[in-house]
Amino acid sequence: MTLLPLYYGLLALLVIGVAWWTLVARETMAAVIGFIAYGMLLGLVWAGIASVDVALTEAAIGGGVTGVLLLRAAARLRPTEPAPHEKPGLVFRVLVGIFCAIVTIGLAVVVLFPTDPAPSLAIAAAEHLPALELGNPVTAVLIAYRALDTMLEKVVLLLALIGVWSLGPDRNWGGLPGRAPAVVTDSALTFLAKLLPPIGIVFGVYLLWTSADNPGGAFQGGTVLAAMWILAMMAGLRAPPAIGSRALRLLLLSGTITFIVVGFAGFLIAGGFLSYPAAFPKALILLIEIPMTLTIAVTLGLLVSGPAERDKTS
Amino acid sequence: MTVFLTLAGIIILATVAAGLWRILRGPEDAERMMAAQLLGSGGVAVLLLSAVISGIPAIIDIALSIALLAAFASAAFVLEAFGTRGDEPADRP
Amino acid sequence: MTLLLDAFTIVAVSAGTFFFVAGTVGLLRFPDTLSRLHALTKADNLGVGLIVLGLLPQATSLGMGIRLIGVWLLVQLAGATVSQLLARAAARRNGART
Amino acid sequence: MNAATLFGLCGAVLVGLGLYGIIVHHEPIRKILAFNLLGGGVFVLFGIIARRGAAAGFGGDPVPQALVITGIVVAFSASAVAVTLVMRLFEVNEAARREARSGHSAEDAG
Repeated sequence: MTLLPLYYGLLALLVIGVAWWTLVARETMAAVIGFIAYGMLLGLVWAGIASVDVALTEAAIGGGVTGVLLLRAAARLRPTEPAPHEKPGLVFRVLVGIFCAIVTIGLAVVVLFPTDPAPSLAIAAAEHLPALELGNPVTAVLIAYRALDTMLEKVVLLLALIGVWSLGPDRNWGGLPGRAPAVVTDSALTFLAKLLPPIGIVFGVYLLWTSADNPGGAFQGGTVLAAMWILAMMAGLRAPPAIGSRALRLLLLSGTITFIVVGFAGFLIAGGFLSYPAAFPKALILLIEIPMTLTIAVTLGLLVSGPAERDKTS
Repeated sequence: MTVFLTLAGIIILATVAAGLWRILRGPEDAERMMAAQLLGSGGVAVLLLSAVISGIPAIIDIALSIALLAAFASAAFVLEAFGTRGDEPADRP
Repeated sequence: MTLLLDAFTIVAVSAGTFFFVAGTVGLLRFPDTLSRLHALTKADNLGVGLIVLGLLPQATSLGMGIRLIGVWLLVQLAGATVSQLLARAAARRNGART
Repeated sequence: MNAATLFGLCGAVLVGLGLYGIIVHHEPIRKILAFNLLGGGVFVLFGIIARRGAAAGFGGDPVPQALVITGIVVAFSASAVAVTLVMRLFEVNEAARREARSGHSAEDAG
């Protein structure tokens, strides 16, 4: 006898319940708190289907960084939150409900009647792991087999950051992102803001280091580092960098630049763009992953901080 | 042993669900944020159990990650919703 | 020996589960915000603590045991501080309102 | 029913809920929230594909998992741009409203 199906059923119902609550909550802040709970529950779901790498990402980004991004927005909009708009008419809502139900049923049919045998690249991915000196296939896909995608994703992050920065008022260009940090008078809060970052930094570095053979990686580690940096900035323990700073921009670019340099070096030492030499793949992978983690951490932190809203002097 | 640990996981998840339902209703946002904290510790407990049940020790790392980010989100919540700033009046609602 | 360790696991995990249940019952039954939060924090700290204690004998490697203890330390420190912060925030709001 | 099918159905429901929220909600910030709910559901569906492709001793096919990790980060950066846009719009509207109001009553423009 096994009780696991009961556990999974309960978890699935709980996720749906929290998602529903997030949807119908009257206040935005309450909905955001529901969303943070949703992100953590998805972490449990991913653990249930044995995708630990994804569970780490989802818990860190869904519950953590996206949650805080929305939390800040909700807190800023709240003092002037308009009276609830009149809801769209009942007929409209019923029609939309029917449409969404059809989409759900369609997806459910796909889930219930999948193709057999299931398509899988797992064996192909496993084949070259020894040559890369890696044990974690997800890391291998991200950093070796599909390295080009990962590199371009760094570019997407940069484009998003440029988008966020461009939305600031002209007069503050090059200044400090976000508003002045909160004046912390609560000793417990200061304690927490000083306690968490050292733990988080160790954990983030550990996630990067362990990712060669165990779940973890640059995204997960970078996100944890970003969260700790955001906390320190929010509590006023660290001033955010001016977005015009040259050192900052170099840091933002370092991940992509290393990727491109190693990529072109591949032509000379291994016979193709972004291919790794058989002799020392692991050293090169680490060489790419360390600046990549830093870039991810800094970019995510700045994405949450928002556009420049203060002068460099303030 | 596996069955026992699974049962413990189910009971914890069920109580967390009951607690979530109560807290999310509010009325205070701080109380609602407590729901995330409750889910954080309940989730940590369930994940630790499932790390042993499934024999995947890496699941403990998810528990660490959730514990860390739940605390981060709560701290951010208190700072954003209740913190006073230099550039605005202190009596924010 | 294995039997003894298993018995220890069962006792400690049961106790941890009990604290989660008790905390939630308190949460559902207590009348005001602060006593509800009080009930909750007990569940947090004791529940997770006892479950970690119970799972330690089941750890398959030293690293697993160390990480289990790490989780426990983090939940103790961060959980307790966060509970206090949130309770204080709730109390401040209530005070301001009445 | 195994875990993969169960969570697959859960993902399908999440997609439906998120879609409903995106269409019906009025406030932009709630639409962004619903977009993220929807995203969570889509990612879980990917996870089911990965889980079904478990082979070679791995818990799942690593390729969809890597796709999801990339997807989560991209969804976050899209949300960040959207949130910033909403905030900016809100500030510009507020400033315009304040100006209109002070234009009516007095001349101390702020």
